[in-house]
Amino acid sequence: MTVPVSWYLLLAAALFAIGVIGALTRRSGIAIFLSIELMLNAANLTLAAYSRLLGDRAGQMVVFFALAVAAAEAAVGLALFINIFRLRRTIDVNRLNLMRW
Amino acid sequence: MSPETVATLAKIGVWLTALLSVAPAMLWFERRIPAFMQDRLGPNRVGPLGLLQGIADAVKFIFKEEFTPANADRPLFLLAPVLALIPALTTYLVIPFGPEVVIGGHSTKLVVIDSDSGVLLFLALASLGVYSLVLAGYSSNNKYSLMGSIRASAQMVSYELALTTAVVCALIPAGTLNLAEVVDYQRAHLWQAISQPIGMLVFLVAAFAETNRLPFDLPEAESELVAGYLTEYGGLRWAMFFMGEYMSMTTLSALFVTLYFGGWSLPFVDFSGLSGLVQALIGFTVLAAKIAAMLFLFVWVRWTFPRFRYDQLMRLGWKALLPLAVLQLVATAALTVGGVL
Amino acid sequence: MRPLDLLWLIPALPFAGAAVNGLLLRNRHKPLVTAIGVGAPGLSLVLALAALWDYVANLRPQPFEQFLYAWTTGSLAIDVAFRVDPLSAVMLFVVTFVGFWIHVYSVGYMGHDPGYRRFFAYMNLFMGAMLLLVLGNNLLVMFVGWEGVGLCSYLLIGYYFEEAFPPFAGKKAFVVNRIGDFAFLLGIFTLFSEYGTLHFGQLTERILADPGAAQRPFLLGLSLAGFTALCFFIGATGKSAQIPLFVWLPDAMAGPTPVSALIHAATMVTAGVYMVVRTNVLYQMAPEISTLVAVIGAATAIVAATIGLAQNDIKKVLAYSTVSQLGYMFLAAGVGAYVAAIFHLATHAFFKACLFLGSGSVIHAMGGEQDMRKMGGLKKQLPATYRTFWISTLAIAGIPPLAGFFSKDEILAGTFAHPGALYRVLWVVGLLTAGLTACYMFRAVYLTFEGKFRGSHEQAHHLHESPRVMTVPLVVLATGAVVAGWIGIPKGVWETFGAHDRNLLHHFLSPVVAEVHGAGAEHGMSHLVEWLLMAASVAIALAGIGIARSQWKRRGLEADAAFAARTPVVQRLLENKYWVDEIYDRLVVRPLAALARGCWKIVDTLIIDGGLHVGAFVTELTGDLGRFTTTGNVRQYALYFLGGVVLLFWWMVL
Amino acid sequence: MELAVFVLFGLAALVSAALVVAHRNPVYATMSLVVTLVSTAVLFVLLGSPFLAALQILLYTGAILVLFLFVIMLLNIGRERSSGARSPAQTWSAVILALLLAGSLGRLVWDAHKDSEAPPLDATFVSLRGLSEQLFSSYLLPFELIGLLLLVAVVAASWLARRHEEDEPEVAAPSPEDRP
Amino acid sequence: MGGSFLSLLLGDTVTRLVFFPTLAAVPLLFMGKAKPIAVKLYALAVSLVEIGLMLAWTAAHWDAAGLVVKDPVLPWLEMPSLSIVYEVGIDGISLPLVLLTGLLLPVVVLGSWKGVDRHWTGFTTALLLLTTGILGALVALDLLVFYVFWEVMLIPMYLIIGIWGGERRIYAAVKFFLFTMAGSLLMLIGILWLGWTYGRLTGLWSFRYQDLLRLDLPVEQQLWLFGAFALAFAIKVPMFPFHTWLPDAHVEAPTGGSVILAGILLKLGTYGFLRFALPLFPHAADRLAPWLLGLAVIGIVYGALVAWVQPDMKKLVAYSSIAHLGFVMLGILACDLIAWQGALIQMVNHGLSTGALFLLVGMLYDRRHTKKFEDFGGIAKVVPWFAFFLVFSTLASVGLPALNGFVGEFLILVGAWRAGLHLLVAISTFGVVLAAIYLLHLLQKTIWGPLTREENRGLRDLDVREVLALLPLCVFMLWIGVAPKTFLEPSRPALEAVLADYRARLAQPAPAAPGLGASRNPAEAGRSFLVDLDAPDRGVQP
Repeated sequence: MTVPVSWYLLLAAALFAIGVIGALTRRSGIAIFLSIELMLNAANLTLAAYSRLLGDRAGQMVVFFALAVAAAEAAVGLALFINIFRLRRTIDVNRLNLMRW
Repeated sequence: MSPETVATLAKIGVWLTALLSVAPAMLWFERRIPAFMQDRLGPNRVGPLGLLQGIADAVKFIFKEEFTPANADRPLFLLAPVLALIPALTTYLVIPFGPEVVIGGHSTKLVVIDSDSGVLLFLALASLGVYSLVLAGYSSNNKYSLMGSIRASAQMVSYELALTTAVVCALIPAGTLNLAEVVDYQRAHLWQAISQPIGMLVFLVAAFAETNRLPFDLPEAESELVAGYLTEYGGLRWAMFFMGEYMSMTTLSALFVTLYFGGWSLPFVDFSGLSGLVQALIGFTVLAAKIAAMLFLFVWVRWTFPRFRYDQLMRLGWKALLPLAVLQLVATAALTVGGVL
Repeated sequence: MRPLDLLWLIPALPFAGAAVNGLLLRNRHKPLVTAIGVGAPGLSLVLALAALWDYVANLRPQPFEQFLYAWTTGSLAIDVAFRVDPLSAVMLFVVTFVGFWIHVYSVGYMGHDPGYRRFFAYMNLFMGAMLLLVLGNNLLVMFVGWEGVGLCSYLLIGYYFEEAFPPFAGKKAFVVNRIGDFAFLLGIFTLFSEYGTLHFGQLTERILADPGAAQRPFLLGLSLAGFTALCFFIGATGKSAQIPLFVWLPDAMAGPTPVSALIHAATMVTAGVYMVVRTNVLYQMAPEISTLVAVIGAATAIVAATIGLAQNDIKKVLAYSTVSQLGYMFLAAGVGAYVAAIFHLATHAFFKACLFLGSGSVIHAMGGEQDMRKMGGLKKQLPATYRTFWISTLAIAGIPPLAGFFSKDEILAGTFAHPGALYRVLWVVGLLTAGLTACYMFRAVYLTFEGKFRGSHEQAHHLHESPRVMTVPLVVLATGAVVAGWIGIPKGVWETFGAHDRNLLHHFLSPVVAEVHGAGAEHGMSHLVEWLLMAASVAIALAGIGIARSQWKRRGLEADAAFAARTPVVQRLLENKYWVDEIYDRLVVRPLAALARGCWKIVDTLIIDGGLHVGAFVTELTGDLGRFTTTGNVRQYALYFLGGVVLLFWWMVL
Repeated sequence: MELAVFVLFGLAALVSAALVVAHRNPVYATMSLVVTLVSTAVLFVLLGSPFLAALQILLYTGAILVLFLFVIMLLNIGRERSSGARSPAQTWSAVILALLLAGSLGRLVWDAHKDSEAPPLDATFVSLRGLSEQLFSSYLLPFELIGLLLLVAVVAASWLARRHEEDEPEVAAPSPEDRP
Repeated sequence: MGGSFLSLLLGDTVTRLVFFPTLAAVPLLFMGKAKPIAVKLYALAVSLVEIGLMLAWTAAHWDAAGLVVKDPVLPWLEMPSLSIVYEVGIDGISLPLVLLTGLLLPVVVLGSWKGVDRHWTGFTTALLLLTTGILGALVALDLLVFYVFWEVMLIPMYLIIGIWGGERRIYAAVKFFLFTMAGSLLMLIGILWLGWTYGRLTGLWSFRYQDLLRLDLPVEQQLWLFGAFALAFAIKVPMFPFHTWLPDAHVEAPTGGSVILAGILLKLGTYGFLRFALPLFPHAADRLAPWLLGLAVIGIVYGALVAWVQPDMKKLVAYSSIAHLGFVMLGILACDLIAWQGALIQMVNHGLSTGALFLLVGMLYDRRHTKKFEDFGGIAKVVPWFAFFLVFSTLASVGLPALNGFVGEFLILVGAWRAGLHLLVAISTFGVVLAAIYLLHLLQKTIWGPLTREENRGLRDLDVREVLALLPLCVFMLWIGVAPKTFLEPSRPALEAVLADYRARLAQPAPAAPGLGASRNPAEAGRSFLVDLDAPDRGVQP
């Protein structure tokens, strides 16, 4: 039997929520980054699901682009982390509070 | 069980036996061929011409003691070798070894997964190979391992680009991602080895790098880092890496020949008249022969060239291969659009 | 073309000289500097004489006006124009004549001064300004000159600017003058806003046209005329060093002696008198102010005279005597004897200039020493100086037939003739002053020239008569001090000898003094009284001289000592000039400074900026409070963000 | 069949996702993310786009996550020290909010698509050719832009990550005012 | 009408005068690497060209009977119900200040030659933009345009103080910025309100000066609006309680900045009163005049007193500006023709003499890097030319007759006295005395007396550049003082017109509700920008 698309959507929502939690609770920058990727992935899943539901490929397109963007974002983000680590010897976001005050 | 399932299982079976037998065979090759090249004997005790040497080694591996270094990250340490096998055991799924044949009244294509994103799948699964190295290096809690794996991952990621680009070049004329169709294209026209030599060369070199073979075996360069990410491994686990390496060599070679040397087909001859089973047999044999040649090449190169320095390696990858590949890409695209290919 | 058409050149030349000397030439061009510095006023003297001759000969008594250009137009139309009428004619002569000779004198006196060029530049500038003041045909041009001479006096008093005191004295002079000018300006404003013109002639006409308007109450309970007159008079007290603003003049002696002679004796300080006489119509319409003028004048005269009695610095003596003589002039103006005022102004210009120059030559000889206690018995070494000085002293003392006698006598007569008991008192004061004058002047003469030398040896060797270039002017001015009075021999004298009135000055100046009916006009008194008055003044003068002779001729300084011993209080009082400076300092300067500091430190810094900073602080505080939400912790921001998302979600979707 | 696969990989995704969030060791977290992504890839296949699946694995697992691991090793980041500024308030409010979000999202989805049926998978929808044709026709511009973006990203990343001599390790955290 | 902005820019127009500096600033963007000297010369050249343009323009449009020249109006933002136009013009009121700006520009460049030791490109750019802002604000005839330029002035000045200033420059710059901003924002509200009211009455929003002049507002509204405008202007002037930004700004600003600030920026406050605040809200102005007059006079005395006790030359001069501008305000608020003429000329005078004083102080500062009195004294012997110029400028500032200062003060005071403000005039005149006190104090402490500091013995006298910077100022000081007619006449007709209009509007009572006032007699009002001669009645449906 086939699976109703709404399940996919629910799954995606759940993944997203998990990602949110991770992003908000973890202190290691990398971990947060991972969680964000997770959320991104959840979003992708949603898109794919909807494109399936609507029988329209637009969703897949967006996912495709999202993946590419994610690649770019990861590259830059990690480079930033390397820099930060070089400067501050940590990527614990609690200690990266130059923006404070 | 539906005939489809049977067919699929059969194909997988064929592949697996082939691949699993590659490793011991290579053990023998790797000893005998250089010996031959360097005009010495090589192993010749176990069995005739030392043919059984492989078996012996295998047995030895199995019975060797498994030890885990102190403070190693045990789960990952154990996971790494397993991961090494994954790409090896999956990528072949998309390699065709024969035309669509009729066997026992059932028509089937001689490829496990006949997907029109086959090559993508191949590349995707192949790319997973990195993890084993990375994790191995990381989990061994050993600086050589770590360096080795860092080198390995960097090397593989960067050569993947060149490789992929080359692959794309090879796909453009056929206008498909389905390898079977690529083969058909080459049967219809000519081997792409001729039509796009640069791409072929790039792929070849990249393949060497991807499989960490000399002259690109920096990750396990004895002289610098004992054995790279393999340092802490022994026995069966090491064997797994070993097998993984040879298998991926094999699959890559398979892809290579499929893309550039007409895969299972032979030029100027047509077996379509023969019975399905025979066709399958011939196709597979041809493919195997071509792969074997490739493997020979691997060994040959290994004993011929000196090892690169790491920076040279990187420079080669980024500044030579990638541009060349792109060049090929543009050229091919232009030619294809121009209708030449 | 007639000489009068060159009128504008008379002030222009000195200005040009000042410009050339000041800006173009260098110190090394000394001869050229001299040529220009003396030549310019010399030329203007020639021109002035020519112009005067032309005027007197041809169109007296009508005023001659020369329009140069419009300073402003529109509803405030003021021209830059000159006016020659009897009054300005007299002034013109005095200024150019005395001025020129003092310039000549300076060539010698300042000969070795490094700032020679600068000195002449200033002097010429002064001449120009003074002539502007004198010739201006309206209050504005006059005011320009007025301030101009003030500036020059500032610069010249502070001429030795490398010492500490002179610049300070200059500043004092300028500021005190400014206080006067403040009133002067108000007067000008009033006249303009009431009569719409500043032109002397028009003003007089318009005021006379409608005396009622001038009499109507205006400000401070004074009539319009009264207010204006008061303003002008205050201005005059500043410029002419009258009570209460006389304090600057003695300090002004810090300048070189020729400056004291020219500016602080002969010309500038008399500008106040000139102004009062110029605007006499107002004073005639405001008797109360005239009375004030008279009283102030008398008071100044006597006070200054008394102070002069106790001074030891020869220039200080002369300075106070100047103040006191100016007091005389104002007394005259106050009692309506404007001609007498001008008369005395003129004569005084001669003998006081001469006196100053004489003192200058003494100081020159003494190598800069000004203290009479160090002098004595100089008549042998400085015969010429001695004689001229002596003559001038006689003149100022009021010994007939020298200049001072006639002018002073006329003033006293005018005062006596004026109805009212107060004026009798004033007359007595004047008389006493005359005596005192004679007394302290001769004290000076004796201390300086008689007795034996009290200075140091090198001074003794250094002593010498001044060069020609300095003595000639002395002689000239001394001559002036002798003859200047003869132009104003009173009517009575002529008539007693059966001759008809040849009081030239009176006839000459009479058109200037406006006929305001009701105001005290020409005093009619019998010749007997006149003679008696003369006798009185001569007598008291002689008395003064006698006292001086008895006291200081032989005893010299002991006299002072004895005097001090007898009346220490008076002595100290006089020596310290009644502590006027100190009083002003306490009463005005310091409170003002304190106020200023208060404004700065308290109002500005504390209140205004303080308030601002409080505001700023409050803002900052709120900011700080807000800051606690921005911990710089990314996760918290993300949390806010998430909260926002959820809220939005509920608000928009669910 | 499909249901089984969905449940299997769905659960795998959820569990591994939870691991990603929960695990203190970045390497494990990354590995679990790999699992999540792969399972998602499978789900993509179920959703009829093997292309995306392949791409997902190729890009994400094959490249991006390797990059992660690479960085983790390079910086040799150990497990998060549980000490330091722990902020339960932060954590809990985060969890609650996240759950709220998930809940509301779920509710929304459920209300919307409780019983909406997906059209049957047809070859054209799945076929890569159609996809690519669309991609290179109507989505050409975004495609090019993405290419540009990647280029920029590469340049930026390589510039950022290169060693700057001037700011070689300063162990002391520099205060904001002393760096311009 | 018609014509594009570009055509305006190229033609012989006011716009060109305004925007030439900005254009000239463009090449500076590419001169980042150029040698300072090159940039300096460039700046000098530009400023000379600018003044040349101005003179050419003036010569071309000169009209003894007062000139009123307007550029074609350009639509800036045209909507069905809203029209913001770019409209600029010069009349007798703005002409003197425009020319003064032009005169001061090269002077400032020369004066900053050494004082500004870094980022000359930046400095020049800021300077040129500032000039554009000033000129724009002076010639703007649309209140929004005016506001824009008004704010444009702010930033470069802020930068000039904040970047090239002294030790506490940041404090000073921020103070300056906040003060001015606070005022101008209120003004913006006022402007918007006016435009809105006009829109309500005619169905077409407009911010054109000449349109808004036709508004007749109830007294209460006038009071509020006048308050808003007056605050902005009073802060700029600055009048008494709002003045504390000035000393700080001056003390910290570089020489050039001070010159511009004192020379022109402050004048925009007084100009604003004359051009906008009074004509737009006559009744309110009349109602509030006593208070403002009081503040003005307080300012005169207060500034003088405080200046007297300053330990720092620049601060002294700064406070003296407060006093001088108090005179200007007195003149403006006296609402008497003579007083207005005096005020106008006094604006110029202050620009000249105070500018010169700041230059001189700056020159001392360049040599000794201090402005404190205690570090000087008796330097006249060492630097005679410096002494000469200092005395000259000081006397001009004191208001010595035959120098410019006197003319202004005299006219103002006469006018004010004629207007019946006897007490205030008396007090202000006393302020003149105080002026003498503090300025002579300045001379006393710096150049007269014995040489107090050894290090001053080696002081360099002025060099050619510095003399060149000072000379034009001094020439004009003398010229204005000796023959003010030349400078008074051109602006008289405009002032007469504005004053007559002001009186006329004051004569008729303010309406209960906003309305459009009676049209003016063009012949009279045409002598300034009181009425739009091109479009007598612009889309009005009463």
